[in-house]
Amino acid sequence: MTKPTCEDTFLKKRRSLGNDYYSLTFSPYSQAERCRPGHFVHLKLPGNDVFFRRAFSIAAVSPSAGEMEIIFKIVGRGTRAMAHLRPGDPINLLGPLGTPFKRPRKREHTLMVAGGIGFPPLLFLARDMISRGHDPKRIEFFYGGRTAGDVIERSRIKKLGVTFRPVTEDGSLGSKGLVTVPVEEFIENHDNGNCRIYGCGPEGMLKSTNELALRLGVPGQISLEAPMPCGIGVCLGCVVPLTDGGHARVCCDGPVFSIGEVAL
Amino acid sequence: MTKPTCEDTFLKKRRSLGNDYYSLTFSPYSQAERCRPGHFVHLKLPGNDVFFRRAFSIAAVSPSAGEMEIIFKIVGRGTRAMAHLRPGDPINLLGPLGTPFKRPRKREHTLMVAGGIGFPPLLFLARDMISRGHDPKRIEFFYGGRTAGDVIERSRIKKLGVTFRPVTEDGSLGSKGLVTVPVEEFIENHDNGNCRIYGCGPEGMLKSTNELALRLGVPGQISLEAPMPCGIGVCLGCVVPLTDGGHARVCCDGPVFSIGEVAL
Amino acid sequence: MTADLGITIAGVEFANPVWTASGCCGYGEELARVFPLSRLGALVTKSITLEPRLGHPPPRVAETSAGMLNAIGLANVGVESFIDEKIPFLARQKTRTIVNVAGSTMGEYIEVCQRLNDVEHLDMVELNISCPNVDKGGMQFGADPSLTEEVVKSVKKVFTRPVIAKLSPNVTDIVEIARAAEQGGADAVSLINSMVGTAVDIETWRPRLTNNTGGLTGPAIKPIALAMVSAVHSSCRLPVIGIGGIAGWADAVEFLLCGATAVQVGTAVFVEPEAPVKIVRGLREYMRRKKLRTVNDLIGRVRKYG
Amino acid sequence: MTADLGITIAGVEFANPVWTASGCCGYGEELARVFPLSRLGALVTKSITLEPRLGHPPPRVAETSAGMLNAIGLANVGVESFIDEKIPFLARQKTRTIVNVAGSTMGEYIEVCQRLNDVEHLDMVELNISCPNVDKGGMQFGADPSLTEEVVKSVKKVFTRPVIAKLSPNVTDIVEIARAAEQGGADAVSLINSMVGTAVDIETWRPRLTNNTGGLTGPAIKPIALAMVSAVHSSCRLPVIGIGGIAGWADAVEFLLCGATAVQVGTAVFVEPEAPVKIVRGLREYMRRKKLRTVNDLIGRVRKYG
Ligand SMILES: Cc1cc2nc3c(=O)[nH]c(=O)nc-3n(C[C@H](O)[C@H](O)[C@H](O)COP(=O)(O)OP(=O)(O)OC[C@H]3O[C@@H](n4cnc5c(N)ncnc54)[C@H](O)[C@@H]3O)c2cc1C
Ligand SMILES: Cc1cc2nc3c(=O)[nH]c(=O)nc-3n(C[C@H](O)[C@H](O)[C@H](O)COP(=O)(O)OP(=O)(O)OC[C@H]3O[C@@H](n4cnc5c(N)ncnc54)[C@H](O)[C@@H]3O)c2cc1C
Ligand SMILES: Cc1cc2nc3c(=O)[nH]c(=O)nc-3n(C[C@H](O)[C@H](O)[C@H](O)COP(=O)(O)O)c2cc1C
Ligand SMILES: Cc1cc2nc3c(=O)[nH]c(=O)nc-3n(C[C@H](O)[C@H](O)[C@H](O)COP(=O)(O)O)c2cc1C
Ligand code: FES
Ligand code: FES
Repeated sequence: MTKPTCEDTFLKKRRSLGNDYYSLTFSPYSQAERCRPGHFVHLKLPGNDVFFRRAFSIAAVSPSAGEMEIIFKIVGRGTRAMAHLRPGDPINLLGPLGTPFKRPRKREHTLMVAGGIGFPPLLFLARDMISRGHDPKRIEFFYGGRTAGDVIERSRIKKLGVTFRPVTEDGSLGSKGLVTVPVEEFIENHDNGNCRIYGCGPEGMLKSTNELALRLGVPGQISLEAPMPCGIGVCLGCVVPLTDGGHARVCCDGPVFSIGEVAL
Repeated sequence: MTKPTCEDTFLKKRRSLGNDYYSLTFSPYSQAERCRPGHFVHLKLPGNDVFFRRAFSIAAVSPSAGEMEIIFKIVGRGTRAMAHLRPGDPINLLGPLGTPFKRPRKREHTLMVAGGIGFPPLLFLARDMISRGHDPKRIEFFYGGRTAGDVIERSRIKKLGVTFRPVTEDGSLGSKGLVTVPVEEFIENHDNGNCRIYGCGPEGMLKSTNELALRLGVPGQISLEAPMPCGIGVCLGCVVPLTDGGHARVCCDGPVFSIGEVAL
Repeated sequence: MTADLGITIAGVEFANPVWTASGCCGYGEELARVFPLSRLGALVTKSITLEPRLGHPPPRVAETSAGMLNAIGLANVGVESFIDEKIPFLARQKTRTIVNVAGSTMGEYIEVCQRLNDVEHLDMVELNISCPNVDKGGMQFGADPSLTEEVVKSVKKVFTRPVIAKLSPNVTDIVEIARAAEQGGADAVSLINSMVGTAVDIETWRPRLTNNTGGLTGPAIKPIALAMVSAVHSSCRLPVIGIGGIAGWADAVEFLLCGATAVQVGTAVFVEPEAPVKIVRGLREYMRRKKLRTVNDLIGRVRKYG
Repeated sequence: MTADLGITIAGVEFANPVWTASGCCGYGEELARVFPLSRLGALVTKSITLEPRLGHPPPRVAETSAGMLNAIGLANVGVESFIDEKIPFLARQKTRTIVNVAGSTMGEYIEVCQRLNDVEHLDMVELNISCPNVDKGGMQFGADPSLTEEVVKSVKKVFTRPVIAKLSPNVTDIVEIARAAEQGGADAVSLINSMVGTAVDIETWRPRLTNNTGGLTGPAIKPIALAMVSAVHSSCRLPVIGIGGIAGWADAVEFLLCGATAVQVGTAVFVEPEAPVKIVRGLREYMRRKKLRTVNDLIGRVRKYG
């Protein structure tokens, strides 16, 4: 776990990405440099009205500009309030929090398995890898959604030079069906020992990804969500059961866990 | 008591008047036409964070434009949040509420005794009287404050053509001292039977005004404040003791009371 | 399919399960200026005592986090004026009238209810044995099972229509009190009344209420009220009327799921006078969406973990 | 003039009256990453039981209006691991350590405290006889005056340093329980623990906690806690440690005025991990502005209406 700071920053830019998705960029954020893919920030809306902080994976940082970006979807009261924030509004951020992803080896095929609002940390991971000399071509960016509108920031992903593989349940974009199907196909057509999988998305998708990785013997990690009162490991409210019978705190033992570690 | 409505309107204009005073104009307000001087609106800030509504006297209306204006000073959480409202923000208004002022007769000397944030309903009253043919010259607008900065909207008051009589405790504007002193002087120099007093302001000022009016035999009314959970008369939280031993609800039996009616 | 919002308690039919709570709607006159009272399942009056009461001196309300404190102190017109001046208005309204009764002594409860028994256009009484804001009576009754049983039993002898016992949350075991009310012959229990609380002005070092303490109400206390409703529903056969922090239709659904047959809306009326009407509308919409035909399809249907 | 924030309870000196509450600061390690624990008057550990406990399955927290529900279920590492793995870290911190102890039986409280008695660098124990989230023990003790007296008395026999009894608000008369703790030999009482509450998901009809009910905490319950602190302070000679909904320095001042000698900050730490530090700072500033030299100039100084 990283040493977090609790600081007031300001909304610098707000982009509507359609379908209730938004991107918010905060600046100045003193921790931008220390943020790693898989880290998240715990965001406090002013007042008691949205009582808990809300957790959001870091989608991008610009250490030079002191900027940090999150991408989210409106799903409830907190995210609705966030969508109404305006540039200049102050926001308190606690972060960076959590244990980040471990990067794959350079020669490995990296399979990003993103679903819905699970894509932001994988975007950060892909970009970070590339900046560290990974070959974008060896990054397979599987991105599933119900429909085309759920697969957001497509041009941004493509611009990275990764192999972008959109999948939609209704077939309105990319291949039709669940995202795990083409993932499985890919692994079957490649050396599983040379693949590494990174998953983030809805529970069902993570469950399938975890099972499929275990079954096919592909190592990797998944990033989980849980209700998070504190985000720093003191409340024990965010635990998930582990396969070894114990509990782990998603906020600091995770949110990134190894394939097979969590009893999903 | 008037039949109130509970409606969503929008902030149209926000003016900063210095010294933590603000003017907010709301539109469209369907009740603009029905608002009378002394009426107030009960304003709900979004969410539970400022739990009760907040009461504000109506300072001005423009029925043709469907606009209604309030003027307030930042004194706590609610008013601080209100000062941060931006044009276009939605606001829920319950109103018009309360029992308005009774207008004086046309030949009477009207003594407005305003203190601090007590001036808005008297501004409305003066303007309403003039629009109904009262001679502005017979309206003496006494307006007291700690210092010049507390006597706001001076040019607006002067433009009405009334006799504007600012009074400040530090002498930085108008005569020096408490506002009740020149009021008493005025009454002593005129026929008390032909004077009528209207007071609104801090408790101490209202107390002196009430006493002085009783002592000098000048009829009139004062407008009170009280904590107001409901504003419509159902909670019994806003009561003030009456001189007859009973209680009256400020929100619907008032906020305007006759001189001598309330045990201040 | 339209949802049927009607419910029946002790043989009395209500158009819907959304009522206004005692002390939060006066005697109906003011609220009727905001919406037609026929929209309510029932209106529960401010507590009525034998003699008129002025209540505590101001300040007697204070704002808190997602709630409020009040120490009104049972200010009311007294039973005679109530019957003469308030009942005629209520009788003209197309809603059920429930008269809330309070007293400092057993005898006062009995006398007031005796007087009310002669009044037509009054569907039930609700016994406030749980007011935290008076020195004598009130909460004392509601904190003691035998006093609770006795006051209900005595009132049942003089008042021939259904009697609701309104319970205090300021007790170790509300189920015990509910059972005592059942034992005494109550036709229903309503819960909760307000929780004892206080607040202090840190500039003047004065309590924010002249009564020093008051009753906490509003959304802040909803989880407490809900747990008590659930507990009483699980261990007592009486219909339960849920009260405490209900501000929107979703809150009402939670109470119904936990076993309330009806709900009362209190503090929320202050913040949004049309809240009860909106709750009725939202409940109807919810039932339609969930394909529920009657309110019974919701009552007590929470799927507790085993 | 600088204000002296120091206080003394049962002969133990604390640098300031602002502590973190049990279950809201773990065993100190995580919070020490946010601020130096030396800023705290004391740190109260998560409840320790004889054996390690996993606690209840998730979900075990839920957000409410200005508060939260939790049913963690006393998850902890057990007394042995606590002593081996957690005490060494705490011993290095320049703050007072208070170990909160919980048990399902009288014997468990005694055994845990016996083990803790051998541990240096531990200033007091706080007996959690008020946890609403376990089937056995916990709240049962704290709701019964004689059990309260007995558990305190037994622990005092085996633990030679001061003992705080942490009281439950889910009782009819908390003063009675406080007096029982006093009778048993407690050196102080702390109050309140959480209030029993629940919440239901209206889409799934499931309680929001697998334990069905949980403990309500946060600003929502502050007025209740404050009234109880005031009542206990007025009728019991023990030092009172105030807990419940304290989020800012002004809240702490209210508790001190109502008679608390120290306060504990719980839920607020989740929302703002630096809350305790800000409270210390705000309190110092307030005392300076009010020209108060010591915390004693505040304790119990509320000017109640007569
Ligand atoms: C580590 C982490 C990273 C996340 N990253 C992102 C992201 O990049 N983009 C994004 O859109 N969303 C992300 N989420 C989910 C995001 O936190 C929720 O969508 C958000 O909290 C919803 O808030 P709300 O008020 O709109 O919804 P509501 O449903 O009204 O409120 C959420 C409430 O439910 C609780 N809760 C219950 N289950 C969960 C859960 N699975 N996750 C979070 N809170 C829960 C919360 O504690 C909170 O009290 C992340 C969550 C976690 C834990
Ligand atoms: C009928 C009426 C008309 C008013 N007209 C104006 C106006 O035109 N301009 C203006 O600036 N102010 C006016 N006020 C006062 C205004 O309502 C308060 O300044 C405002 O409520 C302060 O809110 P706050 O959250 O900023 O202050 P806080 O002090 O943080 O909160 C106010 C809280 O204190 C309670 N309270 C206690 N005493 C009073 C009191 N005397 N008045 C109001 N609330 C009180 C409220 O119920 C509320 O809970 C009027 C008040 C009333 C009753
Ligand atoms: C200002 C006020 C006055 C009240 N007066 C009474 C009363 O006279 N009799 C009574 O039984 N309950 C009274 N109550 C309690 C309410 O009826 C209700 O039980 C309580 O407020 C909880 O519901 P709520 O959270 O929806 O307000 C009063 C509550 C408030 C806020
Ligand atoms: C998540 C959580 C866990 C808690 N665990 C414990 C505990 O283990 N032992 C205990 O005595 N109190 C426990 N408490 C109660 C707190 O110590 C405190 O009494 C209560 O939260 C009220 O204070 P607050 O409103 O400041 O949170 C816990 C509270 C919370 C929110
Ligand atoms: S959110 Fe509190 S321990 Fe993880
Ligand atoms: S504010 Fe409720 S009666 Fe006046």
